[in-house]
Parts: sequence; C-alpha cells; structure tokens
Amino acid sequence: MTMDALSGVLLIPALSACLLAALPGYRLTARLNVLAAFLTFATAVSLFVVEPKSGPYLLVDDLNKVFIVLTTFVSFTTSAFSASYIGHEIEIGRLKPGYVRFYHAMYQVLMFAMNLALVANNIGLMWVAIEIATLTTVLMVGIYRTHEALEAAWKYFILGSVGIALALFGTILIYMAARPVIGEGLNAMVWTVLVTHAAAFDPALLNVAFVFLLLGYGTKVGLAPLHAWLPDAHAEGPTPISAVLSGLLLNVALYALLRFKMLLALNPVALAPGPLMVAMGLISCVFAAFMLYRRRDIKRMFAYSSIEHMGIIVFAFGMGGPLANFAGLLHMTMHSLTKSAIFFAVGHIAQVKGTQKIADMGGLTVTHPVLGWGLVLGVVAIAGLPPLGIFMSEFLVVSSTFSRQPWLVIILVFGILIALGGLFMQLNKVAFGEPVGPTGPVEASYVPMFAHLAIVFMAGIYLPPALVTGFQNVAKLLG
Amino acid sequence: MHGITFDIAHLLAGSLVVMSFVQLYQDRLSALINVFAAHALVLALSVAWQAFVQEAPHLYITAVIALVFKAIVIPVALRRIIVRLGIHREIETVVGVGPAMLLGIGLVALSMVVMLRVTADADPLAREDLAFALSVVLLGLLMMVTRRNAVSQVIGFMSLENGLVLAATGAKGMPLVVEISVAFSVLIAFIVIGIFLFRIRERFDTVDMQAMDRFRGEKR
Amino acid sequence: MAVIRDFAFQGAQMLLVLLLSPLLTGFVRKVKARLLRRQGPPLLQPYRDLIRLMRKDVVLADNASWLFRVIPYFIFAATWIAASLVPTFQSGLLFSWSADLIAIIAVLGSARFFLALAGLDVGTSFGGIGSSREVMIASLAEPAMLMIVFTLALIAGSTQLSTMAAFMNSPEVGLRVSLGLGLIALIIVAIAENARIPVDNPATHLELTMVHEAMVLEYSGRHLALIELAAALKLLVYLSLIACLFAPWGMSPPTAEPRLLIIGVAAYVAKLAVGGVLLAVFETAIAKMRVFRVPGFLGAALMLALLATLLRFVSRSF
Amino acid sequence: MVVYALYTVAALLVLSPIAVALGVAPRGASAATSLVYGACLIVTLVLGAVALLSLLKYSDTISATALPLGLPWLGAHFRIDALAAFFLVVINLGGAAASLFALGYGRHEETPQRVLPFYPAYLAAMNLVVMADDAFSFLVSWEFMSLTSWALVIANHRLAENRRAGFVYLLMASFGTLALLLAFGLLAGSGGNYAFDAIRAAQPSAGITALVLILVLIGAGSKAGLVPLHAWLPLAHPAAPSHISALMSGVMTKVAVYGFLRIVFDLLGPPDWWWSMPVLALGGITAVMGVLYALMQRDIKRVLAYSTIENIGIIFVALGLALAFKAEGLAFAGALALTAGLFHVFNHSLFKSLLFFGAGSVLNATGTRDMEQLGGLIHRMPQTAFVFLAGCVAISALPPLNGFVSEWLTFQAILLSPQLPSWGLKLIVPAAGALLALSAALAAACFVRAFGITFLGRARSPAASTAQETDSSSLAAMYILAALCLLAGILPGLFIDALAPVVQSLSGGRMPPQGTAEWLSIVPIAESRSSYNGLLVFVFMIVSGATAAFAIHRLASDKVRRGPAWGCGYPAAGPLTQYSADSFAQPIRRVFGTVVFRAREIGEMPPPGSTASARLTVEVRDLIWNALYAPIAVGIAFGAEQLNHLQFLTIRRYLSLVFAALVLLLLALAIWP
Repeated sequence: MTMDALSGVLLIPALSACLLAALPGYRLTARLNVLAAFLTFATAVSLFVVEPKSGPYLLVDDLNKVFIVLTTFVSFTTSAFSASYIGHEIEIGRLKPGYVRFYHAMYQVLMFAMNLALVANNIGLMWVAIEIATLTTVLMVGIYRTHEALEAAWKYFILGSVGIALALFGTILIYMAARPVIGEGLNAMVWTVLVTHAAAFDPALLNVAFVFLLLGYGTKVGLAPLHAWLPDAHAEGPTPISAVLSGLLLNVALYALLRFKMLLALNPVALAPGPLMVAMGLISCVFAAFMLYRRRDIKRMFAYSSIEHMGIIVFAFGMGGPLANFAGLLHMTMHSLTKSAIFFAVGHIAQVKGTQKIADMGGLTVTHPVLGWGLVLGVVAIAGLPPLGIFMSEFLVVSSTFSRQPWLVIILVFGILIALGGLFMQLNKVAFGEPVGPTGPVEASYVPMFAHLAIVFMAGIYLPPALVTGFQNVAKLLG
Repeated sequence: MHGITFDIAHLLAGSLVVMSFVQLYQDRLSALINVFAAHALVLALSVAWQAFVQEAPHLYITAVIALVFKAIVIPVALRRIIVRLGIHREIETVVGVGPAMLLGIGLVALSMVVMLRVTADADPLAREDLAFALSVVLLGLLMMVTRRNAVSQVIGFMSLENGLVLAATGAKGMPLVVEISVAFSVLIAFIVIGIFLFRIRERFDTVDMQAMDRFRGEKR
Repeated sequence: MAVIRDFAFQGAQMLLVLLLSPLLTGFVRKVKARLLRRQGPPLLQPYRDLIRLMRKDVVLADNASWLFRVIPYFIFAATWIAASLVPTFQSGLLFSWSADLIAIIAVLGSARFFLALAGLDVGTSFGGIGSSREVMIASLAEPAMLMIVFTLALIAGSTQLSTMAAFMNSPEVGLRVSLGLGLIALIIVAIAENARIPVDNPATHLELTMVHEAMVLEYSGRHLALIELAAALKLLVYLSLIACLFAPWGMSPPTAEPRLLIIGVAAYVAKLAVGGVLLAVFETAIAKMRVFRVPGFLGAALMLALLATLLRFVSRSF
Repeated sequence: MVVYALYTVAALLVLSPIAVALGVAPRGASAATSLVYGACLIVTLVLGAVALLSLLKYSDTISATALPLGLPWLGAHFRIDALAAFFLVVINLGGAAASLFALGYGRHEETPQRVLPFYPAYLAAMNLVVMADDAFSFLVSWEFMSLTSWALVIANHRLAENRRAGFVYLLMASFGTLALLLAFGLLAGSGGNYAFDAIRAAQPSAGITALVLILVLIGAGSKAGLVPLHAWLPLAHPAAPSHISALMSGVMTKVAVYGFLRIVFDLLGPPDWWWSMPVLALGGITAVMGVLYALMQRDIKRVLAYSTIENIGIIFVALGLALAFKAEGLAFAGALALTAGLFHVFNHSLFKSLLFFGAGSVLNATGTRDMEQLGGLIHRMPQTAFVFLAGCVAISALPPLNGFVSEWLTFQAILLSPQLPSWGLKLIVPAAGALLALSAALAAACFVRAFGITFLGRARSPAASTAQETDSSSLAAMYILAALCLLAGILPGLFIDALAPVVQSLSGGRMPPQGTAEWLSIVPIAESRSSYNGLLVFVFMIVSGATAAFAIHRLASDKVRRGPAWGCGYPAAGPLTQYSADSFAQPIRRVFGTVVFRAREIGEMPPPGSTASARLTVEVRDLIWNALYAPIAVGIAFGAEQLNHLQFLTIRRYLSLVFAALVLLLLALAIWP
C-alpha cells in the first residue's frame, strides 16, 4: 500500500496512539492529541484535492469522503475541547493522571477505528473496525470507575457485542449471497465488486442479511428499540466521548447501514430496504421525543435527542430520492456539529455546577451569559429552528416527502414537535429563571463550541456550492 | 461433493443445534458450563471437518481455538468464578424450562423457513449449514434473555458466537474467518474478565444483572 | 341658489327636531298622565325645565374630570346630528348622504359610549351600576338594530335613508314577512334605547331599577339640561326612523314646492303624535321588568331581526 | 425597489450584534437603548417610505431579486408587489411608532440586554416574511420572527408565568410553521419547486388545494390567533415589554394575515365557493369569543390581547367574504370586501399599537397591569388618558374615527352577499354578520370598561394615586398614532384609493375611485345606495357641540361649583365602593358568560351573629383550554410517563427487546411473499 492520504488518515492516528500510550503527563499528551487530530483532518481534506485510487481493502468515493472529513473535523475540535476539559477533571481529582495516558491513546485508537470503518472496501474489514471502535468507547465510558460508569459501560458492552454478532452474521450472509455469483475468496467481500454484481445475488439471502445488518449496525446507530446503551453511555462517560459518540460513532454505523442499503437497492427482487428504515426511524424519533420530558440528567437528555435525530436521518434515507437523501446527509452533518457543540457547552456547565442534574442548574443566562446563550443557541439549532442548519434539512425532509407519504410525515412532524416541546421545557429550567447552584467562572475555551455553532449558523443561510454538488453526487449515489 | 461428507457435516451442524437445546434445558450453572464445553467441542469438530472438506488448512486454527479456548479455558475460568461466588448450585431461570424449549423449537422452525426460501442453487451444504447456524444463533439469544445470571448469559452469548463461527466456516472460501474467530475470542475474554473484575473490585456483591441495575445513573 | 335652498331646508330640519323633541316628551308624559286619570304636567313643561336647568349653576363632584364636563356637549351634538340626518318632512336633504342608516346608528352608539363613561367618571357605585347595565342592554340592542338595518337594506337595496323611504313609498313593497318581523324588533329596540318601560323607567329614582337615570345622577344644571335634551332628541330620532321607514307617506321629495312641504310637515307631526300616543298607551299597559329579564326581551328582538335577515337571504319574495 | 428594502433590512440585522456588544460593555445599556431604538426608528421610516412610494407610484411594477442564499439550487427570492408593499407600510409604521415609543419607554427596562439585540432582528424578520418570494425564505423568516419574539417574550424570564407563556408560544408557533411547511410541501410537490412563481404556475388538484387551505388556516390562523388556536396569544403578548406587545398584537398578527392572503389569494389559484365557509365561520366565532374573553379579564394588557383576537376575527370575516365573491366571479363585491379587510388590518395596527403604548405607560407609572389596582389616572396622566380614549373610541368602531369605517365597509360587503348563489353561504353570511354586529357592540362595552376602570373614578391603590405622566417621546408616539386614527377616520377615501392596486392584484376588481367623490365622502357602490362622510360628521360634531357650549355659556350660566359626590347617604364611600372591573362585567357575564364560560357566582354569607365578612367568588372557566389544550398536555405527560419505564429496564430486558425485534423481522421475512 503506497503512502497516500488514504493510508495517512489511518496511520497518523495509529502511530500517535502508540506514542500517546508511551508518553506521561497530560499537558503534553493533550497537545499531541490535538496535533494528531489536526494532522488527520488535514490529510482528510487533502482527499478532495488528490483522490487516491482505491484498492481491494481501502476505498475512497464521494460518499465516504464526506463522512471522513466530517469525522476528522469533529474529532479535531473535540480533542481541543477535551484538552481543557480533561485538565479540569484532573484538577478536581475526578480522573486519575494514570488514566489520562490511557484516555488519549484510546482516543486515537477510536479515531483510527472510525476512519478505518469509513475507508474499508471490505465488509469484513469494516466490521472489524466497528468492533474495535465499540470496544474502545466501552473502555472510555467506564473510565471514571464509578458504579454508574461501570454499569453503563457494561450495558453498552453487552448490547454492543450482541449487535456486533448480529452484524457479523449479516456480513457472512452477504458473502454467501455473493459467492455463487462472484466466486469464492476475497472478491466476494469487496464493495466495489459487490456493487457491480448485486443485481444477480440471491434475494432471499440478501433480505435475511439486511435484517441482521439493520439490527446489528442499528444498535450502534441507536435506533429504538436497540438504543438502550446510548443514553447511559453518553451520560456516564467523559463529555468529550459523549460528543464523539453522538457526533461520530453513530454516523459511522449509519454509514455502514447506508452501504448495505445501496447494495439491496441494486437488487430488483430483494425487499426494498426503505420501509424498514422508515419504520425504525419514525419509532426512534417519536419515542425519543417522549423520553425528553422526564429526564433529570442533562447529558442523558441530549443523548435522547441524538436518538431522535438519528431517527429523522434514517427516515430521510429510508424515503430515498435525491432531495430526501440530500436532506439526510445535510441533517447528519448539521446534527454532528450541533450536538457536539451542545455537549461542549454541557461539559462546561457540568464542570461549573459540579453536577449533571438539571434540577441543580438554573438561570445560566444570568450567571454565565456566554455559556448560557451558547446553550440556548445550540438547543434552538437542535430543535430545528431557523436560521440554523437543521431547519434547512428538516424543511427539505418534510416538504420533499409529504406529498409521497403524508401520514408517515405527519407522524414525523408530530415527533419533531414533541421533541421541541421537551427540549424547551428543559431549557427553561436550565437557562432561564432564578440562578441555581455554584456560579464560579468557566476556565475553558469556548472556541470549539462557537466554531461549530458558527458553521451551523452559516449553513442555515448559505451552503457553499462545492459542498452542495458533493452532497448531490452522494444523494444520487444513494439512489 | 459426495454424500458422505455432506452427511457428516450435516450431522455435526445438527448436533450443535441439539447441544443448544440441552443448554436451554440445563438450569444449574455447573451443569450448564459442562454442556457448553461439549457445545464448543462439537463446534471444533465441525470446523475441523469443514477444514478437511474444503481443503482449507487455516480453518484448523479456528478449530484449535474453539477447542482450546472455548472448550477448556473458558469453562475452567467460569467454574472458578462461580465457585468463588458460591453460585454453582444456583438454579435460576426467568422462563421455565418447558416454555423455553417450546420457544426454542419455534425459533428453529422459523430459521428453517427463512433459510429454505433461499434458492437451492446456492449449494445445499451452505444452505443447511446456514439454517442450523441461524438456529444456534437464535437459541443463544434466547438463552441470554431467559437467564438472569451473568455467567449463563455469557454462555448464551458464546453459543451464539459458536453459531456464527459455524456459519463462517460453512461459507466456503470466506476470508478473514480466523481473524474473526480470534476477535470474538478476545471479546469473550473481555466479558469474562469483566465479570471477574466486578467480583474482585467488590463493586457488585453478585453478578446478577438486577443487582447491577441498582447503580443505574438515573434513579426512578 | 339651489345650494342656499338646500342649506335652508337642512337648517330647517335641524331646528325643527331641536324644537319639537321636548314637545314630544311632554306630549307623551301628558298622554300617560291622562291615561292614568291624572292632570299631568302642561305640554310645555319640558321647555321650562330645560331653561331652568340651563340657568342653574353646575355642581360638580370633587373628582369629576374634564371628560365629565365635555361629555354632555358631545352627547347633545351627536344625537342632534343623528336627528338632523333622518328624513322627517322631506327626503334627500343636503347632508342626508353624509351618513347612511348604519352610520346614524353608530353615531348614537358613540353618544352612548360617552354617556357610559360619564357614569364611571365620578366613581360612585351608582354610576357604575348604570353604565354596566347600559352597556349590557346596548350589547344586545345594537346587533338587533343592525340586523333590522340589514333586513330593510336588503329589501330597499340601500342603506341610504332617503332611498329607503322612497322605496317604501313605492308600490312594489308589498306586505312582507320580514318587514313585519323587522318592525316588531325595531319597536322593541326603540323602547330599550330610549330607556322606556318595560326596560327602564325614566321617572324612577329607585336604585335597583335605574339604568339611564343612574348614569346621569351626578349631572346638574346645564349639563343635565343638555342630556335631557339629548334624550328627548333620541326619542324623536327613533320615532322618525320608524315613521320614515314604515310610514313614509306624505314625505315631500327634494323640492321647494310649498304645498308638498306643508303636507310633509303636517304628516310628520301627525306621525309623531300617533307614535307618542301609542308609546304612552304601551307604557301604561305594561309593567317594568326585572333587569335580568331584559336580555330575554332584547334577545327576542335580535332573533326576530336575524330571522328576517335570513329570510331575505334565502329568498327575495319574503 | 426591493434591493433598497433589503439594504435597510440588512441594516436592522447589523444592529443586533452591535446591541450585544454595547450590552456587554459596562454601562453601555443606556447608550445601546437610544442607539438601537433611534436607528430602528430611522430605518423603519426609510423602509416604510420606500414601501409607500412603491405602493402609490410604482404599484404596477413588481420588483424582484434573488440572493445566493437559502436553498442552494434555488437561492433566496425577494419580491415587492402591491400586497407586499402595503404590508411593509403597516409593519414599518408600527415599527417606527414602537421605536419612537421605546426611546422613552425602553429606559425603564431592567434588563435591556435581553431586549435590544432581538428587537431589530424581530423587525427585520417581519419585513423579510413579507418580501420573501420562495417557500424556504418565507418559512425561515416566519419562524425567525417567532423565535425572536419568543426571546422578547421571555425577556423578563424570572417570572415563571412568562417562561410558561414563552414555552406555549414557541410550541404553538412551531406547530403553525410546520403546518405551513406541510402546505408548501404539497404545493411544491416532491420535485421541490419552492419558488412562488413555480407554485403559482402549478395547477394543484382539488383535494390538494383543500388540504392546503386547511393547513394554511391552521398555520396562519395559529399565528393570527384564530379561535381555537389562540391560546398562546393572551399569554405571550402581555408578557413582553409593552412596545413589543404592540408590535406582536398590532403588526405580527397582520403578518399572519399576509401569509393567509399570499397563499390563499395568490398562490393557490382560483378559489372554490366552499373555501369561504370555514373562513367565515372561524372569523365570526373568533370575533365574538375574543371580545367575550376580553370582557372577563382584569389584566389590561390581556384585555388588549384578547381584543386583538376579536379584530382578527373581523378581518377574517371580511377575507372570507372576499373569497366567496371571488369564487363566484363577483370581482367588484370581492374588491369591496377585500378593501374592508385590508383597511381594518391597517386601522387595527394603528389603534392596537396606540392602546398597548398607553397600557405600557400606565404599567410604568403604576407598576401594575391589574385594573382593580388602578383608577382615576385621568387626573394623574391626562395626556395618556386622552390618547388612550381616542384609541378606545377607534377600536370600538365608533364614528368619526377609523375603526368604524372598515367595519362599515364590511357591513356594506355583507349587504351585497345575497347575490351569492350557493346555499351554504346564504345561511352562513348573515350569521357571520350577526356575530360581527354582536362583537362590535361588545367591543364598545369592553372598552368602556377598560378605559372607565383604568382612567376614571377614584384611585384604587396608592400606586395609582401617585402615578406620573409618561415621558415626551412616548406621548409623541401615541399622539401620532391617534392623529392617524382620526385621519383615516375622516378621510377614508384616500386610504381606500391607496389600497386599490393591492385589491386589484388579489381580487381582479377594484372599488370606484373615492378621491373624486364630492365632499370627500366614500361611496362604495352608488351614492343612492350607501355613502359615509367622516369629515362632515366630525365637523358637525365639533361645530354643533361648540355652538351649544358657546350659546349656553353666553346666554345661560357658566358657573361651576364643586361638591362631594352623592353617596346615597352612605357616609364612608371609599374607593372600594366604586364599581370594579369584575362588577362592571357582571351583567354581561350573566347574559353571555353563563353559557360560554360556565361562569358562576358563589356567595358565602357568614352565619347570623358571626363577624366574618361575606364572600362573593366568581369562577370563569376557559372551556376551549379545558377541552383542547389540557387533554393534549395530559396525553403527552401520560405518554412520557409510560415510555419512561423503558429507561429503567434490566439489561436482560433490553436484550429481549433486541431479540423480539429480530424475531419479528424474521417472521416478517418468513411470511413476505
């Protein structure tokens, strides 16, 4: 494998992981972490400039380019956020310095795994990568070693493992379906080959395979009723990891799902994957919306909001069509940026207030105007209000599908509305009213948070043509 | 391929399913572990047979892993755990044995129906194997959801995974099988160590999931 | 030349109504008294009262505001305009088109609006009771009146009083159901608007039954005189309305021919006399209602008028 | 034309960050206040002038442009035609007045940094809604308008009721926006031609148009406050600072009306006759319900908010008539009805802003909005009292002010409606007319009560007895609006002629030019049929009143003596003995409230010999809330409670969920053909 940008996005994290595992002292490692993440991001961007040719193992096309750049960017900003965050955690002694080395190493491993999953041209390789990503996140969720953290990690681990198992079975079935057509051996697991022959595959096998893949990777996406690990993992893990989980890992799993959807869509006889995705999307959206109301832990609440948005995205892709797919991609991008920004804000808030309980924080816009209004802006964005990006994507999702499936869209709209209610009910408690809890200053930089929000804001008003054409190509690719 | 090899492969796969049923039938942990060891043994045999049939030497590695790791190491470790926890005589099921068996039969029937829709030109061996593998997988899941004890859940998960390996080896010429089985062994090791850790750190006085749920983040 | 004549006629009507209205009030009082076998005050008594009141000083309550002092003049002006726009002895006067029937009703409405405010200005429970009941009555009487207007306008194809009168005079108005309903409703409304028995009793000073008198209780001297005069004018307006809409006979067209004018004036006076007698008879024959039976009374008027309108909408022949 | 307008809007948008910056700066608040409101005043005046110019002079030319914003493949289209120009005039007139008022009023704001940044953005958003020419920019501006106003509603966020008001408001607003979004989704189809031109060109099927009409009634109606979607309005409008309340009530509800007009009259193509049925029915009910609610309120700003609902009802009745006439091809009658509606839009924006300004001045002077705490303010604040009275007369539809003219035109339109052939309309139009008449009478009662209890009588609280007259710029704003009310009342012809191009573009017909009618009176159809001359009536009133006063003072007496009021012999007639807001409403409550609100009066007499005081408690139920909104809230709470159990399952149960899903899907495959 020649040393090109493609291997760069894999090697940089891998090497820096080893390096960080070896180095002591969190300040240095934190900086190195940021540096590595930035280099990865830079290499990812360079993919647009020179597109390396994809081999039997690695692959670059319009679809995963979008995902890679998004992933690397958010992981870069998150690493910047985590640098200050972890510093504070060590000061208050919540995190032992010993763990930090481990934490940073794991962070890079996670980046490596996610990038690998995105560039893998081999369904088996992709599966392995996603498994690694899961394991690393399990370890990071449990890093605080509290009852809750361990319990969340354990739950995540068990459910995740089952998911992985199901996904693997699906992968095997795909191979079985491909073998008679393509012949034995590696080729029967290579994307580019699979796609060209998909029409000839045995439909029944494809159907069973898709069911297993949907449930297996759907567990990672956090679709209800497979979502159970997600809220606790978000709530109990360190906040940077919550941001990465919501902003990236869910996308990676979604990416896998989309690949297989394309595969099925190419086969005329096999069942249409759309309706299944639409159904699960709607269930997730409405269910998560209702779950927002009773939440007492702010991070868990936003985790549920992630489930809701994943539901919307899966719905959009399930409906298909150029506009809906475009909307789905846009929504996914906007959600990643917004949700990670919200988690940055929540991290600061939790550190200031010394708790994640919504009841113990209040009147933020009075005590911490910047932070409070930042959170308000984030919630406004995530609730799908203009002039921020998610409004555009929701506009496109709803308006482009309503004339096709009125009743389903009405359910979706219902979910969106319920979710908006829940979010603002909680926001009223957190951001407004009489101040509650400690009002100490925030010693951390707002830059990552507002960088994200600025992008989201700009996207809501103006999308650069390059991005648009890229998305449109992908939308066509997805059919 | 000629009939006899086919029949043997068939026999082994089938007996794996039977083993899963025996697992479902067991309600004592110690006995359950024994049965699982047998389960792994059968798997090892069937994998080895596949290696022989497909002339794929690398599959022997998988067979060996199954034999050594799953049939010997894990059972021993688990037995030590349950002895330390003093739950080796424990009898615990959520669903009674009878209903569990019935469900199991239903699942096997389901997997048959689903798999036999596959057009026959995919070679019959693969087809049958998949049917059995699917039933083993489903039975493993059933085991996980009908047992309350972490150990028996782990065992359920491992038999599920056995089903996967069966399917993977049955898939003729599938690459990465060895790697996958290794990866899974690592996963299982994690789980076992996890249970062990919880015990040693005295975080959980029992490995019963309900006890663990007491430490849920958000109390009612 | 013609313009001057038109001005003259318009002015004549304004003076006529102004001078005639106290006489009408006195006449009704007289007839009522006679019906009760009483001697009753002389016909010209209202004029004497007015003049005496004019001469008296005004006694203002301590916290009466400037509004309280402006209102009587406004009420008088508004009512007087209304009276001068209703065709009496001649139709198609110079300014008759400056406000159609709806506008006239609204002008009277604004007079009432300010009267109700006057009741609240001093801040006694008396004034409050009066104005709160007044607005309650108005809230039913005004829609009823508007429905009546709708009915008549739909029949005559106009809300312009002169046109309507002309149409009513013409043969093609037969007997119509809607007309009858409208007339009954109009009479009820007129009684309510002028605070006559059975809705209100202009002669009482018993708190529980007063509406109009309670509002003006704090007024005295010239202010009171103006309000009395306005009340008299209002009675005249409604009688002339009924006359011009339901009995436009003898009203002179816009012309200067003396004969027609004389006939018109005579006919008008006669109509007023008849109306006054009928009113007096009605008032003596019936007893005052409890305040909260009034809504039922007016509600009936509203329903009748609405029914009439509906009939008109459904078919031209009703 | 539109380009200049966009520049001014951009200027408004730029003000927001400046306001933020100044607000952060130490003691920058007062500077920010004068800067923001001053700048807003100028900008809105400019924009209003531009719009007025394009309405009067270039009404036939449509100026449009597209910016490379919004949906990438579509761009953000903006366009000013006659309709947009008219509403721009309304918006910016209201905005200018509010800014002028706030130059004085805004100084009393405790937390200006929570108001100033959003105020210009709010104005900008409303202007953009009217200029937008594609579905996306329309909805973005629409929802942005809701968002900014939400921020302004919770400007005083420490009061729990304000937070609740903001919550309900934002929820209802998003509900409406989503309804409009669905409507546009139907109009644009899955192809996504969101440009208004494309939508105009498309010929949707009857079913689609019906659905769109309903969705638009929900979307625009919930913003405008049509019963039963009005519930947020009386909560949100009073909660905001008074100049914002004025904008929300006087202007934003009109933007909602614009949305309705734009979609139903312009985009949706030729109407069916039945479209007008729901509009008329809802309008009539809204008018009466709104004013009845208003009569039951104690909070003066809430009274005004409910009266806004009433006026929206009147407007929608007029629009419904216009729709019916247009559907039956009676272009001229349609023009009359539409003129009435639009004129009332203009008038209401004038006097409702005026009244909210007055209420704001009272709130500043006394610190309370509860009418039971006020009274006698005419002595302390004579000028405010005077302008407020003018507003009350105008809104009660009494000549010679403007409220009457638009209502008179509406009645004239109703009198034309027997020409309508369809039977449903023959029955519903007179009913709507009756409801309109009823609401007009009740409105008069409501504002006698509002003015009388607040400004007349004796002070009911120390705060009211020590109130001070409000500042000059606030007064200036109110006087200007009052003058405009009078102008529109006595010279309606000019305004009707100005409306002609709008009406022409929407209904295909127009009223005869009024400017040429002799004596400047308005003649909708023919002089023999109906005519009204506000100027003459006004002059008559002044002249005859003045002559009477002159004559009496000359010939009779002009002496005045002061004395105590006659208390019926009751010695200690304290301020509490005068009629209160509730007691004033009592007769009407008895007549209407017993049915509409299940109003009950429970009197508790102490037992003989006990010294306890007797109690009279009045209970009034909001049946619509109980029947519609409470169940929804309960349902959502129930759903949340039930689903919440899923947060607390054991891992094994979660696994069984996965297992169940898997088995279910496999079963589905098994039976899938």
